[in-house]
Amino acid sequence: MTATATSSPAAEASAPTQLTMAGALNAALRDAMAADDRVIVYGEDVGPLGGVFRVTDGLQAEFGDHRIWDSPLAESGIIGTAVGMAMYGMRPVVEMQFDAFSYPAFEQMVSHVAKMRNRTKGRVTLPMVVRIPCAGAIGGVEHHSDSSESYWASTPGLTVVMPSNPADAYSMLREAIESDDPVVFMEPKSRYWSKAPLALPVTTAPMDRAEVVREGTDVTLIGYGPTVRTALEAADAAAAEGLSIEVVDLRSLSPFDDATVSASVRKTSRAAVIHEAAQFGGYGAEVAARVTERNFHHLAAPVLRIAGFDIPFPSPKLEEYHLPTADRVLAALDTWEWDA
Amino acid sequence: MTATATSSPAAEASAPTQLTMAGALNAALRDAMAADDRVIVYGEDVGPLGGVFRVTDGLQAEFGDHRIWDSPLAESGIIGTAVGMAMYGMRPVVEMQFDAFSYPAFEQMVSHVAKMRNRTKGRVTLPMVVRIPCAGAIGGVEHHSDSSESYWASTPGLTVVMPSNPADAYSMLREAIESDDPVVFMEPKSRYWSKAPLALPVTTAPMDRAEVVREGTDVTLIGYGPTVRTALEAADAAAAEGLSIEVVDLRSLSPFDDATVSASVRKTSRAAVIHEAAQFGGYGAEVAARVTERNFHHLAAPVLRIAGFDIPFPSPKLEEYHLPTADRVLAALDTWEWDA
Amino acid sequence: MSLNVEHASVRTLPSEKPLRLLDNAGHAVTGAATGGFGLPNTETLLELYRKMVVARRFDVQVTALTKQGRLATYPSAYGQEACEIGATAALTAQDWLFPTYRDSIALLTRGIEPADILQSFRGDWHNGYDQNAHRTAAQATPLATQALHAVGLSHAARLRHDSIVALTFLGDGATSEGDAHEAFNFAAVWQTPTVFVVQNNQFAISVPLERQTRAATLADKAVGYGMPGYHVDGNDIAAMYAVTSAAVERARSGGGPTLIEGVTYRIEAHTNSDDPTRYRAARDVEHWKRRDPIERLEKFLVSEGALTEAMRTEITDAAEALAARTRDVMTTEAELDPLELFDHVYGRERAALVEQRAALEAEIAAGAFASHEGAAR
Amino acid sequence: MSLNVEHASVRTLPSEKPLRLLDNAGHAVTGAATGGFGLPNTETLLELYRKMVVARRFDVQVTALTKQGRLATYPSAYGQEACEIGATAALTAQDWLFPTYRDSIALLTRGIEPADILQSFRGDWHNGYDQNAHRTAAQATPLATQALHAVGLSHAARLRHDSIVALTFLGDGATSEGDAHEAFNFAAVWQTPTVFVVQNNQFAISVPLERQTRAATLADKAVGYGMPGYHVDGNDIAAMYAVTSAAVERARSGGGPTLIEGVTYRIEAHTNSDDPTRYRAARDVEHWKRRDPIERLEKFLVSEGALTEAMRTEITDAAEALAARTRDVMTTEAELDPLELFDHVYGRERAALVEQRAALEAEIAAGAFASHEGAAR
Ligand SMILES: Cc1ncc(C[n+]2csc(CCOP(=O)(O)OP(=O)(O)O)c2C)c(N)n1
Ligand SMILES: Cc1ncc(C[n+]2csc(CCOP(=O)(O)OP(=O)(O)O)c2C)c(N)n1
Ligand SMILES: [Mg+2]
Ligand SMILES: [Mg+2]
Repeated sequence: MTATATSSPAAEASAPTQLTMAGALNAALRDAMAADDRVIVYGEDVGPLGGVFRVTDGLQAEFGDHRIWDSPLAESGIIGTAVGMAMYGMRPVVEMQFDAFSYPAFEQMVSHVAKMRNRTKGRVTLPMVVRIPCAGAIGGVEHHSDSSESYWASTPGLTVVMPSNPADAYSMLREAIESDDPVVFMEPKSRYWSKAPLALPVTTAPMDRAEVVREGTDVTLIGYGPTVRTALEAADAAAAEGLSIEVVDLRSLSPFDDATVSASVRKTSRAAVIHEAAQFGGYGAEVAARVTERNFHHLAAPVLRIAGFDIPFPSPKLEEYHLPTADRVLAALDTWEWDA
Repeated sequence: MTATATSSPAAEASAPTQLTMAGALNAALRDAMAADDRVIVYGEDVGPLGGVFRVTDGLQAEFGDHRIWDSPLAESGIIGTAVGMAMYGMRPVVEMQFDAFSYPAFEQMVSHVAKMRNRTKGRVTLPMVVRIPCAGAIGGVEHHSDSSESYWASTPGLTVVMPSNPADAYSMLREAIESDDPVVFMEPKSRYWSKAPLALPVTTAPMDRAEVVREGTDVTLIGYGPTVRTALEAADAAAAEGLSIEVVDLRSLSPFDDATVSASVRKTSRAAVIHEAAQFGGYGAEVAARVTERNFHHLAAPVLRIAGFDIPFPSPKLEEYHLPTADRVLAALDTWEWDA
Repeated sequence: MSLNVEHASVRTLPSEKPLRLLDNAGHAVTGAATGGFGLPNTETLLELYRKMVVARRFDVQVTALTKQGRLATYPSAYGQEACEIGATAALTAQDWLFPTYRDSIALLTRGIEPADILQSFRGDWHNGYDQNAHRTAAQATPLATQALHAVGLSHAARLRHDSIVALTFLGDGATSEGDAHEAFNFAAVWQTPTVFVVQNNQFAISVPLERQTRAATLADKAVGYGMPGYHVDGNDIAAMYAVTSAAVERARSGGGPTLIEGVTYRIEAHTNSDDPTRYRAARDVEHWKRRDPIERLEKFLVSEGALTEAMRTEITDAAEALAARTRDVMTTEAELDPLELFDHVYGRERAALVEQRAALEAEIAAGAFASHEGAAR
Repeated sequence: MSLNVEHASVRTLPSEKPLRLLDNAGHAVTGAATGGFGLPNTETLLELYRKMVVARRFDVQVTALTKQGRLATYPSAYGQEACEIGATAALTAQDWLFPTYRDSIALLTRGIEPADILQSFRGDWHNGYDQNAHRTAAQATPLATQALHAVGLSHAARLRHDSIVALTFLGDGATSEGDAHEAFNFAAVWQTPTVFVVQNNQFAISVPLERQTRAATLADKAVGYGMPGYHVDGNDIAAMYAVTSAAVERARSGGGPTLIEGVTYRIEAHTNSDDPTRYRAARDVEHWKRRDPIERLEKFLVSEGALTEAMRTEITDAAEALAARTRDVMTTEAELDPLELFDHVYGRERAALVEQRAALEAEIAAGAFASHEGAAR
């Protein structure tokens, strides 16, 4: 009953070239499909079109329509059939076109994808990846800029990761596909076109680890996905004013890498978390709560949250007012009693 | 186009009788239906059966099947049609049979119920109530004991309340039905059979207010729904040991009553929040984060979260290990550095 | 009214060949192919013709403005005018329309101003017209979700003995969503006055119909709900109007819902950000261009001598005037107030939003946003 | 294999009268009413009879144990034996079954032990049998969700040229859910080897069929997906077995999915916590008791001289033995290890769960739980 893997020789490392995050994800899918024929890809428009963000560009031509194909337009159907495929031993990688269009699949995600291993005492595992282009800042019209991460991250049984750069995008997607646990793989849309020089295949830190992407001594800024760049910009600007900011890229939202984050916070004694989603009940609440629980007596100030307002995501012309910026981050840090 | 209300003379206050929470909710629906014929009720098994928890018992016999009826078995259909009914000017009160069975309606809830007022610049409002019997501790089999509150509370545009006792159940449900905003009305199943002497109609505090239900000086315990009782039990036990615990019943999860909670925390300088849902990303994260943000320099210790484990809800025979108890609350308080 | 339903359910298969009243050459069709529907009168057809011409001009204008970067996105209905307008024109002003992002020209037909229709596509606000005044819901993006709203609203009206009808548009792709099924089923079980118009334009973005369904026709789905289904030539506005009008009348008189499939074609890309060369051949588009719904009716009206040169000129002028008005409003920037972001989330004031609003106001006053230098109110 | 589908789609309406091979008096039916299906051979019918008798005894036993408080809940299939077993027996051991909470006797038919079936209803763990060994998915509670799993698994098998079939049960109520629609559609578009068996037992908890659908038969839904649909007397196991076997064979040989509706009746309450006197008349139940599926086949087998007294005794003994075994396991408390709560959430170890596990272990060791005095491991 279980599908068996064919393996092809490991891809040779290529010379570094400039690659976008979309390109890195495309390469990761291609390499994963070449390495293991249990890896199959489907969703809306992933075939001839190559996905609305071109992440699956060229893959159907290369692997054929029994490895990657367009499904009917129904997200619960996509996730529900992927559960069955994974039960058989395939490794489906399915795409939800935008965060908000994953909501029809919510029941399959929460009641089955998240719970299958548990309810069957580990007898049935679901090696599947749900790719979700996420968040805003691309001028998307209504329903195209949601940040759904806290829905998934707060659901026990799901693993939720979000890369912030092309190298992680490649490495983490390969790792997610190889994982025996289902992974919600969130891709920040506004970073799809960000570039980095890459020699593939690249292996970065394990996907359940946070990474210190800039060292500093005064403040720890915690970001993920699109807000890592915001944090780095804030750190640059602050440096000019003599404030040394350490930036942590969470990479994994569930599990949370307490060790890395707490080590940083204990060093700086001040922390803030940045995300696009509304502040109330957003992922930053968990970050602030657990960082405080674990490091209270090391903290000189409350953990701040710089996040979207508690409103539905705005229309394109108003999103700039909603999204956290480096300026807003720096202004927030100013609210701390720095002499306390 | 807009349905107009008929009003009947205000119900006379009755002499106090022992009423369960289920009975109080039933009375609230009856009185609301009698007072305003725009109030209609539908869902699965709410008609002749009176709902699986009998909250709608007798209402179809009294008001007829054009005011309360059994819908086809489809939750997205129930919420989606209620949106249309509310657009027309009705005040639908619909039931999701259990938390986990609201998930098929997630898209309608998040993309429409929560956003309609905003996307139409306030031109279209949705005066509807979604009743959700919630949480565990009733020995329910798989999928019958979820705690879905953080999914709703973290969604801008929704109002989310949860009564902990029969009087609030009556008063808050009446208020929810009268609200022009959509309200997610969560009913803790394990409290359905809890009793209190009530003279109806009863009006308690506005539904967006938290209430101090027991005064104390050393610690603030924050609970909602089923965990208010847990907090009160812990307070009783602690009193015997000379620890004075103040208990806050949140009542409203969205909005959060910062004023009441912060006042309590500033008095006691220590706080803990209790809920059944998994800790990670649970509603307690928001409570801990915002209480800390707003009262950091008044806090002698980190805000603790006493919550379910980060696992899917267990089977009936194992739920007692998962659910927060007064003992577990007290043990958690012991982890604080009391002399700090 | 009791909600008890009688047991009769409709169990007739729609015709496999689409119903048609005018063929592609503009000749009136007779016999079985008409499904017994009669041609609308000339006055009506002239009015439909005018609406299509104006709508086409509007659509072309908006597509052009989108290419110039004046709109964030625009899903064109070029080629679908007969479906959009034939169905919409069958409603009275009291009835409700539940449209999708695709159906801007249906909104135009409802009398909504270009500036108000296009607010959302320009990115000013999610929706820009008065839903209640026009009895037209906000254009829906999450597929098939609005069909349930149509069912709910029309059922509420029925409960109130208010004899209005709700019509909703769905795409071929949207019929695959669970919400489409639930809407069809609720409508049929409750016998609501709802008309479902599936515009089968052959594609869901890039995905062709055969990857969406194996049914012989999308109208066949009606059988599974015990409601009448009609398979109609969606480029024949006479047929679309006649069949929809009958469905609206049946609904209005308590006869319950109807499912109508209009077979048509999306001539333009899905939206401006789409690249249809990746998934369909130019010659398929050409084939369908030769089945243009406007030309078809025009041929008929001309052959009947009903459409005079003077009329043509008048209609073209009206269309050009609308296009000019559309250009004008789209080239003037709207005054947007970012603080309004906080005003329509809840009816009841929330302290947290008051705080956040004040914070944004202070940022704007401090000049944080270039576009708002000193413009804070 | 290419996923390209040919355009032929099935467009035949199921017979409005349920297909039947044996009438209620146990007489073989001939002519059109059989839909061209032939009676299974006697050996097969005897085996089906045995399975039904054993299953009935099991079901009655479990209901009794539930009333004694030995189980948290039990959804009985009393009266539905022909559907449950006729359909299940059409599968080979290599095929997969995707059952619901209602289908415990189908699990029994797959050879799963009572103790393992009942673990979930007793409240020990969510599911208690080896899904892979028995090729039987965990019993699904969220309605219609498992149908998609069946479609996915069988499609995966097809991609691997593994000629297995997946069969899933759905209730009449579950057909209203969006997931049922999406499963039917995916199966039809992909032409997966899936058999959908709708057990129309007339009720969804308290809600009768006429509030669930207006379709003439639930099998009519098949037309909307272009797949074959069969409307079958669900209390005639000969018909259920014959129709399902044919569907399984068609699926196995690449002919795609089938929708089968078995018309039956839920004799017991929905579960032990239900009170059916609130919503249905005792005489309706009596009416259906007189259409008992076991008696029907028994009459036939007896009239054919195929069922001897010795066989009856042997079958009754086997049934009693199983009932006794069921009583035994249900009256012995299972050893439960609460620490296992943390063991199957993820494959990869999580620091937070290790911490929480240790905390619970310490609590148990400290005697926090009466049921575990000193029993921590
Ligand atoms: C629930 C949901 N899933 C996905 C999308 C993304 N999406 C927008 S339009 C579209 C194709 C819709 O096709 P169809 O229903 O045929 O309508 P058309 O665009 O052809 O008018 C998709 C997949 C969406 N809007 N909503
Ligand atoms: C998505 C979902 N909604 C609601 C329920 C609660 N529920 C359990 S069984 C049931 C009735 C199901 O009826 P039917 O599908 O006819 O199956 P039957 O119980 O008659 O076998 C309901 C409403 C559920 N399990 N899942
Ligand atoms: Mg389309
Ligand atoms: Mg049933």
